[in-house]
Amino acid sequence: MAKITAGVTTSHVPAIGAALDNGRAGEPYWQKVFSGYEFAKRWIAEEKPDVVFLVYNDHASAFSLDLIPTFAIGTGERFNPADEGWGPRPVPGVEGAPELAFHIAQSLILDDFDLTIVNKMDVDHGLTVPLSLMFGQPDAWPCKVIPFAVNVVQYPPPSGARCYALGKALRRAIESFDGDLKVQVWGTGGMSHQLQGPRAGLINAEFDNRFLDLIVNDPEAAAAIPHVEYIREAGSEGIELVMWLIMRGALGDKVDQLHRFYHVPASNTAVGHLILKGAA
Amino acid sequence: MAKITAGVTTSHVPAIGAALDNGRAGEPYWQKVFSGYEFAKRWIAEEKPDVVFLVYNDHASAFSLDLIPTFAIGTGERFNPADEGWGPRPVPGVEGAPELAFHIAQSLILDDFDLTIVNKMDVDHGLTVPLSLMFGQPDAWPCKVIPFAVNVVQYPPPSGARCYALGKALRRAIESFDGDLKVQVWGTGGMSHQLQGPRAGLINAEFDNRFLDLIVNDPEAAAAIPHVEYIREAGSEGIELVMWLIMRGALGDKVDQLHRFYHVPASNTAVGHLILKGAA
Amino acid sequence: MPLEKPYASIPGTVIFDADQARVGYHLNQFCMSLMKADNRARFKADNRAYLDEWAMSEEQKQAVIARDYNRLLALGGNVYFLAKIFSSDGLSFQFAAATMTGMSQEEYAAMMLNGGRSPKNDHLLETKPHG
Amino acid sequence: MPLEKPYASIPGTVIFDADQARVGYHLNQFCMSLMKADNRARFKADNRAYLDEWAMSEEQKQAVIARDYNRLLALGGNVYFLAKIFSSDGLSFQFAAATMTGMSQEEYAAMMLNGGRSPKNDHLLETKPHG
Ligand SMILES: [Fe+3]
Ligand SMILES: [Fe+3]
Repeated sequence: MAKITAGVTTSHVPAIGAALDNGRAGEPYWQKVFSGYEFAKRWIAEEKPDVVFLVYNDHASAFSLDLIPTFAIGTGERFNPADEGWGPRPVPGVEGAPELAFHIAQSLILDDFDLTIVNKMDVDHGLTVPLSLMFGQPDAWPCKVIPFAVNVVQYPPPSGARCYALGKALRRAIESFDGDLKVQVWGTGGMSHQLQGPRAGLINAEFDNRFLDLIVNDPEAAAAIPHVEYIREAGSEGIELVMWLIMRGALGDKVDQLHRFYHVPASNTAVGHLILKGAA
Repeated sequence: MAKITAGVTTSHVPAIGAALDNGRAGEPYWQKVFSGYEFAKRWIAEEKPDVVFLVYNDHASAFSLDLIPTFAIGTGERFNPADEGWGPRPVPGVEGAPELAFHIAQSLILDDFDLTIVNKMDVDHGLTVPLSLMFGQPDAWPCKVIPFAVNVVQYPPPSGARCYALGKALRRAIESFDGDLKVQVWGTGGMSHQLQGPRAGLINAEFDNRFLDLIVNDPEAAAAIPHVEYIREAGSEGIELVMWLIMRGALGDKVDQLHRFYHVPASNTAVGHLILKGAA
Repeated sequence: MPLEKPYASIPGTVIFDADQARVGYHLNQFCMSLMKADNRARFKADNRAYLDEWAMSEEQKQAVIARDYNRLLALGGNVYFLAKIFSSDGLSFQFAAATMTGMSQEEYAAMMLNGGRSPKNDHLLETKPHG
Repeated sequence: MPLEKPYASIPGTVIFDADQARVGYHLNQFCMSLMKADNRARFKADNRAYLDEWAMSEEQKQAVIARDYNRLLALGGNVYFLAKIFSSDGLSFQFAAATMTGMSQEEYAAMMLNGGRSPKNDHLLETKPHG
């Protein structure tokens, strides 16, 4: 039987990827960001997950306005880094886990989640930057990845409560898979940021830290936060944080926090990072 | 305020479109089919709906296996007939209703339905054959259409109960639209048919007529029918009938039946057709 | 516990579920390619050469060439995708459905005019292995 | 009753909702086209000529040429789509964000290093009309 062995949350700021790709990771500005992931790198080298179910959002890369899925699950064999306008990131391609992904898709649809099944798409920084943060710069990613893209670009995204409920259904789906796999669920994006308008540059460390507390200890309360509160408190793009609730829903009621990191700034954004395990 | 003025169900057999397009509608075989729609044509000429919310399924025309949305709402300005392998049907293009469609999309997503928003797609016989049956062969369709495509090709489709719940939410969405519009909801596809394997040609008139009864008088019972029962009783493609439940959910608890028609065969399929109004 | 397949016992029927979709992916995408006229022309000119452009199994390619639709269903084909093959051949859905039942098109059409196949006769299919 | 917009009172912020998506459709699809190198080259060679290929309003075209991002947001642009414009110009997200606030990139970067803009200062934006 497949098992969910841990949950990870992390920001997926594109500038982090650019810093790595352009050899600027050693600069003091970026060193402050990467230092927060030293623990994660040692930890995941020992954990050796077989599959990462990676919740992220596409940023007008794979999906234009022609077609906007609320929830898209990647069931393909392979996903290539997207060309986001300056050529694809020089990182490995992503190997999918089609058998498990199709199983999850079937299970979630029968559980009343109206997924879009995607066999072919490119994956942008939303997916590849978290892999870089957790695994560094290997020649190939050391595990398979199921991309799970959530619409947070066109309003309205799914509610936090919907994402949390989906996480719970995801746990049932993964645990009913007939295969001895260690699966991690990652929730990416956030924390507070606004990339647009006169209010650009908004950072709300108080909100972010309260959200980190809630995600760990009171996920029901985190799931109850309405869209407008994310936008007001965490900025128009801070609404990406709803994606963390899918990870949290998949972990069960009580969790142990193995690691927590919070830092401002990375480009326009606050960086938040958690490693959680279901409590024994 | 927009109002749902009626519901229509009808099969969308491609051979019906071919019969019309090739001038064979007068043949006795097809006359038996078209005679069942004489009432509908007179009725709809008086009803003059402004918009039809048309629930159908794509048959590997707009959506390949690359991307399969469970529920896709068409929010575009215009949709052209698909080339399904023998050139597009010689019927008018379909004018969308973007303002209402976006309103419905927003409302349904906030109501926890995980829609895919589609601005650009071609529409196949699943959508155009019902228009032909109801409106004949005009130079332009006399109303706007919001295409709503449901996956029934890759198993599992959404459950009947999910479709029925979506219909109820659709009613709330339409009735909250600020605009004086008469909106009809059509549920298409079915009735019993199986297009594949040694069991092809399956027709179950008993099941179909019971389903027609339930749709009118006991939609909760119809919504409780599990996928496997559709497949066993109504054939592998008979599962399209779940789409009728979206129409039914949108009409409210009690309805008056204005018209009912059932006929076998049209090509491989049973033809079923209802016109319903919410009871006063 | 894998997902249940409550439909597995229905005779003469292949449900296009996740397992079928996985094995049939390239087969179905090949079918989809036949919606373009120039692809149809290349396929017609040389079935084998066109099929060799696709990451399909040898079994799938042979079944396409033989137009063995029951075999194609068993190998992951979905009927709405397979329809692009017989449409390219200029053949109707009723023709294709008939071949899958082992009847002639005339026999099949007559059965439909008589009200179609009854699900009460499903047991007659049990002895006809398919796929 | 139309859908509520509980976010409408948040200053300095345009939410890319259904209304914005409708008016911004062609603008955003134009932006998306800049993901291809040859489109970028044609756009760079002649902004106006390239824009005239798109069913955009004159106002939208002018705002693209002026790189007036606040105006583009008001006219239905979404920031992830607009990013294709400043990426084509070789400019960073931080540069573009700074221009929307009316600060220089240096001022803006300094604000970020100091912990960013506090939502407690939202009232300071009330007097800065945008879009
Ligand atoms: Fe993001
Ligand atoms: Fe159909």
